[in-house]
Amino acid sequence: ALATNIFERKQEARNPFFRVAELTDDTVDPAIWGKNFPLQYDMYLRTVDQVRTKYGGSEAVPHAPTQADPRSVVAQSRLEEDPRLKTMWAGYAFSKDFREERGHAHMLADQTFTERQQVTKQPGTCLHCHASTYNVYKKLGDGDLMKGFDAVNHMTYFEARKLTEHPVACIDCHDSQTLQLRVTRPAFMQAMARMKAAQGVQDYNVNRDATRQEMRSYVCGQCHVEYYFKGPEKTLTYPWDKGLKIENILAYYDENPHKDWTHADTGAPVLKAQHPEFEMWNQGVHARSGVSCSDCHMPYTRVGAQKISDHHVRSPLLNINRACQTCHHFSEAELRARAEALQERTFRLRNQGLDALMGLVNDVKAAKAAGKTDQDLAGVYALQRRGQFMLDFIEAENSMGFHAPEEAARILGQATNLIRQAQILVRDSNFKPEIPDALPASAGDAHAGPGTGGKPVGSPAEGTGGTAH
Amino acid sequence: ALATNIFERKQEARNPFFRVAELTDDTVDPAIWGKNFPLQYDMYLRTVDQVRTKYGGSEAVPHAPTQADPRSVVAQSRLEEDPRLKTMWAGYAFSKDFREERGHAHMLADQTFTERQQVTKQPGTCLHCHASTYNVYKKLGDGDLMKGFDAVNHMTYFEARKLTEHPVACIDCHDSQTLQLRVTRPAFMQAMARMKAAQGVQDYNVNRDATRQEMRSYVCGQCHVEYYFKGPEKTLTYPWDKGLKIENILAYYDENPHKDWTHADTGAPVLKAQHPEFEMWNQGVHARSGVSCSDCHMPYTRVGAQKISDHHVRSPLLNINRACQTCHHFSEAELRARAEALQERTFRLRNQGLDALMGLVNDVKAAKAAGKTDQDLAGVYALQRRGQFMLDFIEAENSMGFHAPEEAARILGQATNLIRQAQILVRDSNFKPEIPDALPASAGDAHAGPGTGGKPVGSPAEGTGGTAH
Amino acid sequence: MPGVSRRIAISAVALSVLVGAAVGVVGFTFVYAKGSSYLTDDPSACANCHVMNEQYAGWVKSSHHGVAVCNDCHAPRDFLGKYYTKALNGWHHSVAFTSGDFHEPIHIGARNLEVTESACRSCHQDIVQAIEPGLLVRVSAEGAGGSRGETERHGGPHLPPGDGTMSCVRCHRSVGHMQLD
Ligand code: HEC
Ligand code: HEC
Ligand code: HEC
Ligand code: HEC
Ligand code: HEC
Ligand code: HEC
Ligand code: HEC
Ligand code: HEC
Ligand code: HEC
Ligand code: HEC
Ligand code: HEC
Ligand code: HEC
Ligand code: HEC
Ligand code: HEC
Ligand SMILES: [Ca+2]
Ligand SMILES: [Ca+2]
Repeated sequence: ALATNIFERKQEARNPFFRVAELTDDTVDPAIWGKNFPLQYDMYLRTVDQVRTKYGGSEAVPHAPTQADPRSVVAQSRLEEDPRLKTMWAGYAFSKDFREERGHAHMLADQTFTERQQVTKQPGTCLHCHASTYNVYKKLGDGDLMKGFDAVNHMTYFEARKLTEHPVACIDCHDSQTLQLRVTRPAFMQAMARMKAAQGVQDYNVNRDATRQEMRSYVCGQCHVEYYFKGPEKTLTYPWDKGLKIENILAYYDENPHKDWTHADTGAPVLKAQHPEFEMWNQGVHARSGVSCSDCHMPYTRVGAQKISDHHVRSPLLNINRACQTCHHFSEAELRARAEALQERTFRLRNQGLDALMGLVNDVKAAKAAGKTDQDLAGVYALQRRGQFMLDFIEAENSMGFHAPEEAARILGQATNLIRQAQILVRDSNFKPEIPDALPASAGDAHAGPGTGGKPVGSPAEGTGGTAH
Repeated sequence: ALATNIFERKQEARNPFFRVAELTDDTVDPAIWGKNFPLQYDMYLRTVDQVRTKYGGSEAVPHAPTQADPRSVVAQSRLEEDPRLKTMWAGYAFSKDFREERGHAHMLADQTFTERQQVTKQPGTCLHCHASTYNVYKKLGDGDLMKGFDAVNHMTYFEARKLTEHPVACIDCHDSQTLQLRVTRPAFMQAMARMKAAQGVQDYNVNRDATRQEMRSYVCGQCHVEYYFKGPEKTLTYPWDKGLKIENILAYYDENPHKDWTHADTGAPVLKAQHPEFEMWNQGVHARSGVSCSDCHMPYTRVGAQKISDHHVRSPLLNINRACQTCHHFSEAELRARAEALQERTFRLRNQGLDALMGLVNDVKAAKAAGKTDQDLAGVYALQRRGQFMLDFIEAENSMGFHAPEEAARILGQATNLIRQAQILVRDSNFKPEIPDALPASAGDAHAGPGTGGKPVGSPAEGTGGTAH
Repeated sequence: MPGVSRRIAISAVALSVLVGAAVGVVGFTFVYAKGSSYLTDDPSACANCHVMNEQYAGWVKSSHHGVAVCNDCHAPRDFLGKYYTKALNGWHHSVAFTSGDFHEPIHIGARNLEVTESACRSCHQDIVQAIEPGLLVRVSAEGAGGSRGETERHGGPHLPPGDGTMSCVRCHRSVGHMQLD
């Protein structure tokens, strides 16, 4: 048995996969891809699993299926866990239903059946990040992704919904012939091109110009980002024209006036922040060191003699030995403790920010009851808008600060400062608030492009950037 | 010539130190030690140098010698650089003179001639950290350090000043026979023993129980710490009975009521924080990874065929290749940029905190002018006391956040929250402030003892802590 | 811990096979897996096992590529120790590899790290002499004539701890294997 085992391993090592099925650029169904790549496919299927970590993962909560929502299991409600969130989002669909996110297998169902669909009419645009849409765009655009994207954006959600049946699938991340990574999402391609242009790089084409290591994050950055629907066409847009830092994004929303909704309790025109994992990761020391999303969320895993990428995308804290210990030579318990110590600090600052916001909302309600008008409160609204967006930015980011701990703490520290000042201003219209130094929009990012800064000394050149010494 | 050269080097290497002078436990003068250890001595002398970094080092500012202050060169005035500090310390000696600290060679002169000596009568206690006092204590205590320490504490500064003529010297850090590190400062020995006792370790004796790696930080932790003068005896005390975190220290000052002074503009009973490098380092990821002060501030340096500790103690950012690059394989420029990115975030949060404090001071002045009494303002004072101490803690810490970036950001974020709430409370006595969750004092430190947490997997056992796997 | 017991079980089975003189099969395993590679100093012999590939690749990029092979750092200097360590490691690794049951990523254990640490010291004797307090004790006591008594009278605050040596790998983790850290 010993001998056979070694023999098998040697075989495996030499012959990583067998071409059983014919794959083309139109093969959407991952089960067909799975015939050639059964290991990746099996792992991919496991994204249905739900396991909780201290601040992440998700919990499987039983749900009695109804006509409107046939799911028998959902993730825990964040609104029930922390009712302050309802007040933050008062008047917006998020205050009706907002849950912890879970694995990729659920993305299409969770979007279809969220109660948010029942309280607002959503556009087809939504599908960009919750389904396998590459082939939908290609087909509707007659081979032109951008045209197909426009077409879907113009549909209603439920019209568009009929065109797709899979969550993100192999074809959305891979070329069918080479299995190389590729970006398939129009909003990301356009946003990157605009940002690069502002940095002086003309005509940037992510699929042509990005390195392999960059692609290992860009495929995720297609969806795990802050976004809004621009104009009447509801074009899905990432507000990165000035860079990825929060100050750049706030400057963008100042120049392209936009509000997501009017706060029901205060009347302020406010913004909702959504899952800026890509933006925050980019401000952290891991991105600076060239560590990609896939390095932690899809770490190499030995299966027999092969090393493959773990397609069970999930919290790295459920898989510390592969996700972290390749780089960090500390015990699992110690690494978990380090991550949680960073998260706990973020959590405390988030909580103080939310407390401040609750105070402000009550103050404004009282002021309005006492006769203050929207005009009297314009200054207060401006502070609420900026402060609340900064707070929500970290609240919405799903790593509880881990992706860039000091940046998360800085943003939360400044958010609280803004909100508390709004509370002063409600009481004292002579008060002169200080807006913590908004970066000049031109300052852009700390480093030229996501994940390229700071190569190790003597690392082999990889297309971009030389070795400084 | 080549052959001789190599021969000489081998000789040097095999017999690195020649015993030229006889050293005893009473040899204070470093020049005598320097006969046996000329390389270390030469480097030690270079701590007179002054070079500025973005947030540290120091600048050599010419000074016209006077009778009261014969120094011809001083460091830049921090009060001139940032006049907000004068307001923070209004009514306290620090508002008269506070300069950037510089190298060890200057410590005795800088303490003797600071203008702070002219506005307050200081006790002999001060010398504990600014001079070679081991032999002074030993002599006055007839061999008993603690007794000698008490005796000096009871003197006036200028009486005690006559007993010593050197800044910190070889004998203060080293045993004269073995050159081993040792702790010679009573306040540190006592504070560590009290803290360890609270953690359940009885009868802790730092010179007996600490590992060599711990000693490489403890020798610095004797002076680079928060302190106060306790009781009428002016006993130098480090407030660590409950642990090293700021919440532990605040809890200590609550239980052992103490104020450093009464704020001149507001009337609040406030505390001054001083250089808590040891405490903050202890909250950072470097301490957790077992990286000591000496590793960065006295990195090994090759001199001829020997490798010795750089006794030119200074900013590591002036020596990045030795101080950082053995562990971090990134270019110097990149490492500097990383450190400065962390420092810049801290600096921004510090600035918003100081701005808030300036606002509060003005608010309280106005309220008093309008007739508010100390009693009316008791709640405001409590918030000022806590918030200002937290702000000053990071301001006084000399790495601009580098030693523990997220912790620095957390503290500053919470400090601003407290100060802004004080501003609300001045205006609205019905306002109910939220004190960001003060740690239960029992929570103690993130890890059992400074610098012991998180040994690398498979690191050789070193007395404390096993290898988790 | 099912993992551990499985490993012990396999180990036991393997042993009994050995003892039971089923030499043919084991011999085959040993030869086929190039078990004899343990007896040479050739680094590519280690890399025979694909699980050693990463370390091999790291070694190729490392500063010591030209000056030290695996065994210079991972086997003790003396002949007996060398073959004892090799036998022990060889046996461990074969069992671990075959059962596929070991912690990944592989991290060096305390015992092997001590072997490596003493390898550093042995090659770099000259340059690191100055930083070890033990040595300082010796030098100053040797030259000092009567000063040892002096020390005892004045009582240095503490005696040099036996284990007070400096770990090289704490700072020079990547001399043998260049890596991102
Ligand atoms: C250095 C490792 C690392 C990198 C690189 C990284 N992450 Fe994470 N990520 C984490 C950790 C740790 C958490 C916290 C998980 C938890 O709390 O359970 C996390 C959390 C998340 C979560 C929430 C997961 C959950 O369990 O709820 C998402 C989504 C996420 N990351 C996406 C990304 C994306 C997209 C990128 C790249 C733009 C990225 N991450 C880069 C380590 C990393
Ligand atoms: C730019 C990409 C993107 C777009 C566009 C997008 N989502 Fe999502 N959505 C995500 C990501 C990434 C997550 C997981 C992270 C999270 O929950 O924060 C998510 C999570 C969710 C969840 C599960 C968590 C929760 O909020 O309860 C729901 C439901 C959801 N989205 C609905 C929608 C709806 C409805 C729309 C359209 C209005 C939409 N999404 C548009 C990327 C997107
Ligand atoms: C097509 C859009 C899309 C792409 C591409 C995408 N994600 Fe997601 N991701 C989502 C959505 C939507 C969810 C939330 C699903 C839900 O809650 O139903 C999600 C959830 C997650 C989670 C949360 C799992 C949990 O247990 O909480 C992680 C982690 C994650 N994604 C990481 C990644 C990484 C890493 C990549 C790239 C390798 C990536 N995602 C690519 C849309 C995407
Ligand atoms: C959310 C993005 C995403 C999806 C969906 C996805 N993959 Fe991957 N896949 C990756 C990434 C990232 C890599 C690493 C590629 C690299 O480093 O070049 C990868 C690598 C691979 C590889 C190369 C070997 C390896 O494991 O590293 C194969 C084969 C593969 N995937 C097959 C599949 C199959 C089959 C599916 C569908 C069942 C699938 N992938 C779905 C992101 C994805
Ligand atoms: C591919 C390599 C790589 C992976 C994978 C990786 N890290 Fe890191 N990590 C780094 C580098 C590089 C740094 C920057 C410091 C340095 O140069 O050592 C770092 C820094 C850190 C820090 C210190 C940052 C701070 O803000 O205090 C922590 C904590 C950390 N990592 C935890 C983790 C955890 C937990 C995981 C797994 C979820 C992980 N890392 C995965 C390479 C990695
Ligand atoms: C990982 C490296 C590292 C460790 C460990 C470390 N420091 Fe520092 N220290 C720094 C850096 C970097 C700075 C910022 C220097 C600057 O801004 O020029 C600094 C600044 C300082 C300063 C101000 C220096 C100046 O130039 O003005 C002092 C004093 C200091 N540290 C003392 C300590 C003490 C005491 C310890 C241990 C308790 C310690 N440090 C541990 C890296 C370190
Ligand atoms: C617990 C140790 C300790 C004690 C006691 C102490 N100092 Fe210091 N002192 C330091 C350290 C460490 C520095 C350098 C770090 C800094 O400046 O923040 C310093 C710096 C200084 C400086 C130069 C920077 C400045 O503040 O202008 C002066 C002057 C000074 N001390 C005066 C005094 C006086 C006067 C006393 C007594 C009231 C005193 N010190 C007591 C440790 C101490
Ligand atoms: C006896 C008390 C004492 C001890 C022990 C001590 N320091 Fe200091 N240190 C000081 C004082 C006082 C100053 C400020 C001197 C001045 O400004 O005149 C200072 C200044 C410094 C500076 C600032 C240099 C600059 O250019 O700004 C650094 C860095 C530093 N010390 C690090 C250390 C380290 C590392 C150790 C341990 C190896 C240590 N110190 C041990 C009292 C001490
Ligand atoms: C502020 C503390 C401090 C002072 C003052 C000091 N040293 Fe050191 N010295 C150290 C530290 C820390 C080490 C490293 C010790 C270790 O790791 O065991 C060291 C190491 C040494 C060593 C061992 C070899 C080496 O370089 O690592 C010698 C010899 C030495 N010092 C001589 C001196 C002499 C001579 C003086 C006075 C001119 C002096 N020291 C002053 C802190 C100090
Ligand atoms: C003896 C080893 C050692 C030395 C010397 C050292 N570091 Fe580190 N550094 C570490 C370790 C270990 C970590 C934690 C992350 C990890 O495990 O890689 C770390 C983390 C960091 C981080 C990430 C922390 C964060 O909060 O983002 C930065 C930045 C950093 N170091 C910069 C420096 C600089 C600058 C110096 C020199 C002044 C330095 N380090 C000296 C070992 C060291
Ligand atoms: C110059 C010394 C040196 C040489 C040559 C060397 N190693 Fe290592 N090796 C080390 C050190 C040091 C470590 C511990 C690394 C750590 O703790 O991160 C190590 C660790 C390892 C590990 C455990 C993995 C880990 O990261 O802990 C393996 C396996 C290994 N070496 C195999 C080899 C092989 C195979 C070769 C030859 C191709 C080799 N080594 C050559 C010094 C060396
Ligand atoms: C039969 C396959 C195989 C061969 C050949 C092999 N190794 Fe290993 N090695 C392994 C496995 C499997 C492990 C992990 C064992 C464990 O963690 O218990 C390992 C672990 C190690 C470790 C870390 C062990 C520890 O626990 O400290 C070192 C060091 C090492 N190998 C060095 C070498 C050297 C040097 C050679 C060549 C002389 C070599 N290996 C040849 C399979 C092999
Ligand atoms: C077989 C002998 C040998 C062994 C074993 C060995 N080295 Fe070396 N090492 C050398 C030689 C030869 C050089 C290059 C010549 C020189 O400058 O001395 C060198 C260079 C170095 C350098 C300078 C180059 C660099 O990488 O920065 C360091 C540091 C070093 N060794 C540390 C170590 C450590 C730590 C270990 C143990 C893990 C070790 N060495 C094991 C022979 C060895
Ligand atoms: C606290 C960190 C640290 C520890 C522990 C350490 N070193 Fe070093 N070592 C350094 C630094 C920093 C240098 C670079 C000195 C220079 O460039 O002047 C160095 C240089 C060297 C060099 C010479 C490189 C050259 O330029 O030729 C060798 C060899 C070496 N170390 C071996 C060792 C050995 C063997 C040990 C264990 C006994 C060890 N080191 C322990 C930090 C350390
Ligand atoms: Ca989740
Ligand atoms: Ca300084």
